[in-house]
Amino acid sequence: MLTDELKIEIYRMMYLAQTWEQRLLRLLDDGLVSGFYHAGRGHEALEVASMVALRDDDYLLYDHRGCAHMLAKRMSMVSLFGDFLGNDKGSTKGLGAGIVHIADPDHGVLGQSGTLGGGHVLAAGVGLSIKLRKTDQVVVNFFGDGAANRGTFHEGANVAGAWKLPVIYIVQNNGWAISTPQSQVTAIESFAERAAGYGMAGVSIDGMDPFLVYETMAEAVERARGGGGPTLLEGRVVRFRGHYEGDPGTYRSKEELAAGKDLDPVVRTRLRLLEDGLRTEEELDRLQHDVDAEIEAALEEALTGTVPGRERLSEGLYV
Amino acid sequence: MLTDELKIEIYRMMYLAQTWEQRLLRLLDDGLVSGFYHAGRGHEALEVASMVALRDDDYLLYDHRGCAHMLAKRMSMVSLFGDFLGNDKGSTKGLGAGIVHIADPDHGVLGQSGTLGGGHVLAAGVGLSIKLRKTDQVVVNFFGDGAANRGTFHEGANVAGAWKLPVIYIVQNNGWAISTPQSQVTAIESFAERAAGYGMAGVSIDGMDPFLVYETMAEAVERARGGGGPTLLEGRVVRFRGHYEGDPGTYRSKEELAAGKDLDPVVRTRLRLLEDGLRTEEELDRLQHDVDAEIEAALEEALTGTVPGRERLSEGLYV
Amino acid sequence: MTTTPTVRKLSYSRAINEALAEELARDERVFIMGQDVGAFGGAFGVTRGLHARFGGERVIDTPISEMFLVGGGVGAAITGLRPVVEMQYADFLWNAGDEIVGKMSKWRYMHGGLFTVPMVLRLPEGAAGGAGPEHSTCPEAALLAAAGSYIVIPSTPYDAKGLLKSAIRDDNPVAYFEHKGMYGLKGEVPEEEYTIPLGQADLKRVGDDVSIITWGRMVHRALEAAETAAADGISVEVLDLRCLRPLDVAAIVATVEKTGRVIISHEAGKTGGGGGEIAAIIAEECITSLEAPVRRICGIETPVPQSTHLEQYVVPTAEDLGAAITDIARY
Amino acid sequence: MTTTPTVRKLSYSRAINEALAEELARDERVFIMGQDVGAFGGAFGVTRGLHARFGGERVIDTPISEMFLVGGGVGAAITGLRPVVEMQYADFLWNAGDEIVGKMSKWRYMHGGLFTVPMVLRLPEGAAGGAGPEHSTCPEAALLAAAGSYIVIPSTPYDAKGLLKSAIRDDNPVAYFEHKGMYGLKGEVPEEEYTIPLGQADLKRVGDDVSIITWGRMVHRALEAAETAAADGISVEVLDLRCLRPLDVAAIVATVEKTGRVIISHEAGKTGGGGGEIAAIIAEECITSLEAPVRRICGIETPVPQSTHLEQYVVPTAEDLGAAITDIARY
Ligand SMILES: Cc1ncc(C[n+]2csc(CCOP(=O)(O)OP(=O)(O)O)c2C)c(N)n1
Ligand SMILES: Cc1ncc(C[n+]2csc(CCOP(=O)(O)OP(=O)(O)O)c2C)c(N)n1
Ligand SMILES: [Mg+2]
Ligand SMILES: [Mg+2]
Repeated sequence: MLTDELKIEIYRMMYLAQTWEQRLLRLLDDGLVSGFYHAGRGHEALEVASMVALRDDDYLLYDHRGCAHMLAKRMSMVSLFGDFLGNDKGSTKGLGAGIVHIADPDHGVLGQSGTLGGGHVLAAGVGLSIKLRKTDQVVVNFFGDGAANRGTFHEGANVAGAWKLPVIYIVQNNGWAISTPQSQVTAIESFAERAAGYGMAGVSIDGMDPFLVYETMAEAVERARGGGGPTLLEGRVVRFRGHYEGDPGTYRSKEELAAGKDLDPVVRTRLRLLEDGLRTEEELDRLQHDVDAEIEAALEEALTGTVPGRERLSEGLYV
Repeated sequence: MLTDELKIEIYRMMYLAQTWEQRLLRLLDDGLVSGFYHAGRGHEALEVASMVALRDDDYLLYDHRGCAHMLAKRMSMVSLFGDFLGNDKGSTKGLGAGIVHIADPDHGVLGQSGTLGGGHVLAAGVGLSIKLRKTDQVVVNFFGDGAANRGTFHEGANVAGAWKLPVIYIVQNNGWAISTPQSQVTAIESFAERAAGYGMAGVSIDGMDPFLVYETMAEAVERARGGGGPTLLEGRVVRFRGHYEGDPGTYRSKEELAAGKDLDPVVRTRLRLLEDGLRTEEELDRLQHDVDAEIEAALEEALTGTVPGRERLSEGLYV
Repeated sequence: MTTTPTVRKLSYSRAINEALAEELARDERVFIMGQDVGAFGGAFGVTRGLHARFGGERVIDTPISEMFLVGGGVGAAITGLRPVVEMQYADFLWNAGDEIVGKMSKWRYMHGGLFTVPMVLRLPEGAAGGAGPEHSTCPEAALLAAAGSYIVIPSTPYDAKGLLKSAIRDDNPVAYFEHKGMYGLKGEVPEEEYTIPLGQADLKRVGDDVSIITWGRMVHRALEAAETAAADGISVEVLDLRCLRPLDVAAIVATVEKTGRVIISHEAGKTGGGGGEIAAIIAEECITSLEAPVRRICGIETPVPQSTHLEQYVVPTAEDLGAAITDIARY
Repeated sequence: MTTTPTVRKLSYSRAINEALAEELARDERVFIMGQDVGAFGGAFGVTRGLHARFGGERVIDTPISEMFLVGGGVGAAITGLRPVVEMQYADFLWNAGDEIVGKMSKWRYMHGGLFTVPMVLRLPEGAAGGAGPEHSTCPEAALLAAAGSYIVIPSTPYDAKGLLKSAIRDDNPVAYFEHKGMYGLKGEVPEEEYTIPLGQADLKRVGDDVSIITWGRMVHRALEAAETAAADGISVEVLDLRCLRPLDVAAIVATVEKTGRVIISHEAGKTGGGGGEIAAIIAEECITSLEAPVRRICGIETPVPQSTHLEQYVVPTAEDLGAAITDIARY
């Protein structure tokens, strides 16, 4: 049930994800963080609210679009910063590092396949594992409209449907795969149209509305835990920034982008909380202020980490 | 249009395919033909009638289930026998040999991927080639209910739908992949349910009825030639024999098999032609007798072929 | 007086089956999946009886979805299970290339060692009976660069059982290649439980003049050739590597230092087969012990033809090896 | 008096772009497909401008479907077109393993030579800027066993252009590896049209004492090390193989016979990298010319870490090569 407290928590986490990412981008600008980053700005509602509907022992295979899902799955911010800084404060102790290979077994964060869509089949295997171990966990696999067209989806979804596995496939449909619009490479409007072909529940929703996301997700989770099988949940979202930092994004019209930004889930959710009288301006300001402080504290600690030396290059290769 | 003459031709070709295969099985028994053979008995209506709806310059990527599609695409029986005998009368001059890698560019027979489902993406590429070359050819890709679950299907079908390519995917649904029933590995009843997810026309028909197959196929071909895009055509068929010769087939109940054999497309089509007064018993007997003679003549010629020597082992590897 | 234990003979296929049965019984986290591995017993009958004994949740029939087979195995392995995945043919590893090389082999390393991936991929390989270019290869060398995974290739029923049990118990992923042409091969397999550590080569025959370094089915042709050579007074040592990773470099160096004349032999084509790696190690580590150039006696460098008539020319024979032995011994 | 032609300098990336443009213009059967290769110009900008000039039917944006990219390319190639397929990263060849090894490489052979498969796979490879384990490898050796396909790895803008034009015109399939870290590298490229035959190694530096056999980006580190060694009085020859298939065995043998001291160097990890094959050929063909053991100076044997801090240790440096040169020269 979507209680008022949950609504506040969802807002808090969305604000946190947005602000955390802003801070990360400053580290990037300062040259402290290396490598590719695919900002999640605009995807906060979908990534946060869906994760809030999970338990700690549920599994997550995240995607490359920002870190909101990981944050909402309760990964430590220190670890996340540490991963980007490539130091031993990170979840992977500076060995993996960067968004692609962050992980946190204690919170069910299983990592990511850098070849997009690799998670589709892993997720089905995790679902099978849950079924064989007879727990009531669920596994969530995030991916974009682009990665939805990898053949791995077909194989994973088919098995998940046939064996009624507790898998939730969340497609973050922002309409673009780098510079390629969905319409140019896919005949259908909504990927949810593909669910029936696998005997899966399929639903397409406004992914900019966190409360709708939460409720849809809660249903999918209940179905999965109850043995009712997998769900393909499409959230229609907007990617506010370039594909990666540095992408000029000239392929997308200014109008399209502006219209998308009008739907800012963080801004609009704050307004909703105010309108519904759940919190006052001051209360939300204080909440945000606390989050800001939390982020700074986490960063400060993460910055004390040490980068691993050359001698650790092969660490973790074999048991 | 399905004229009376076409009906007779379809029957003739089905009878030919069945008899040709019987003859091949005798060669197998005699130890003259080596290797794996997956008999097509029971699939004649689907394989023959669909191919009769094509032109010589249309393309075929066949599957491993018998040879009726190749025969109906007008491949020479001498070549086919030669391929199984592994001699220079074969289409591949004894170098490929066996059902897996028969080919005939003059009749659009492009070959087969021995890894099942490999043809799904090749077919999409052939469709793209037709579109780019601006001809009005079509390409047909055959596969079974088992191979339908390869990820290649997703990638090929998605592109075919998105770009409206002239591809016809024909799934020969006999309900079994070797010993594994469809229901155990797939949630849906009909693979045609997957078509909509790719923006493809999808249709599931009785694949034991050659005239229905022809008419459905003719529609799909017309759509494809006219730029209307791909079709997923499922024919429900019955595999009369084991998966391969030598398969005891104990996983399938006697009742299921007996019920299937009652639907014998060759036997029932003959009856229909008689009932509809298109031909008399004698006329059909004569037709069959002529076909028998044709087959024997072809085999006789094929048997005069020479098996390639060791020195030809690497022939055709590079241009 | 001690009684000699009766020596039991088992086929290679039964030895694998027994290893699977014992590990399924020993550890409830172990399960098998693959195409037709259930009641049907697998395309080559290797899993026969296991479905009846352990049920459909331990021995699972899958769809024709090789990417799921391997990737799903990884998913199960990182969440507490120990999958043994059967590919119907080893050649199909290419159908799940990224799952094997990018996921199974790298998941642990690239996630900072936070997970283990205890899984075994069973890969029936080799030319046998006209299965053609896509069902006849010995692709073990394709995984040489896939650090993170072990590569095991047993040549006898004894090795097959002992190595498979170790592979299943190992916390690293293992690609286990079994030659289809050896399934019927019989050999001694003790009643008592045993395991063989991964990474130890085995001297299948001791000799002084020439070393054949080999693995998989070629071991038997090497032994045959060694027998023939013995009649001509040439003493041949046959080193069965058994694993390409972990690789027993010490055993390679030892045999080279002993005989100074080396033939490397495998069924896969010479170029890009595992023999290049072995030859390179010799050229680096013990070249000064050589009395003759290294020779590779390997399969043809073309896809394997479908026709059984041509297929017979694909794999080196004991005679091919015999000629090489005579040659190199004279050098 | 003849005027010296003005020498034009182009980047590696522009040289590839020019080759593509010229071949698109020359032969209407040639087309390009890949992810974001259209108006966006490709993930690394290599196809920039081609969409504007040749239109969306010659330069095609595809979905994220690597099996279609390669398998679809094969379908187009056997029906009369000449696709040039761009994979966004060379590592993704594993996502289309069967399409490359089983279809692109084997289709012609296994169908009795009835078809040709004239296609080029462009594969941006190598460690550059923290792209991690799945976007940084040099997997060219994975195709060594895939007889039927050629393997081309240019190291300079001149070679990149000339070899790509030959690859596109060749009726055999070609896997063409271009190192991401070289896209910005400038070099002389004539205005006039030229091609470079596939299968000819190139002596990038002539020397007497030590040979470095190498390819791809390592050529430059080898040249740098050679320069340094020259100051110490060691004369180093640098042989750029340029192609692993067709392989210029004669050039390998010639340089070994000349210097007797060989270092093989590539960016990929030593085990399972192409260097094993080269070392094996030397051990077979010209071992008696060697004055010292062969040495392989190669990348680390782990997946490439994501962190740029660790990534810098992955690829051998000119200093690593320098140390090996000093060592081997003294042997
Ligand atoms: C198998 C594979 N192909 C291509 C890429 C390169 N790539 C990285 S992100 C991306 C676009 C992804 O688009 P989408 O899935 O819609 O996610 P979004 O970036 O829009 O969130 C591509 C093509 C990859 N990482 N893996
Ligand atoms: C990629 C791949 N996986 C597995 C096989 C082994 N195999 C050959 S036929 C077959 C069953 C095919 O079933 P289906 O597609 O339904 O066709 P049918 O035999 O019923 O006509 C299998 C699993 C293969 N050839 N290729
Ligand atoms: Mg997207
Ligand atoms: Mg079937």
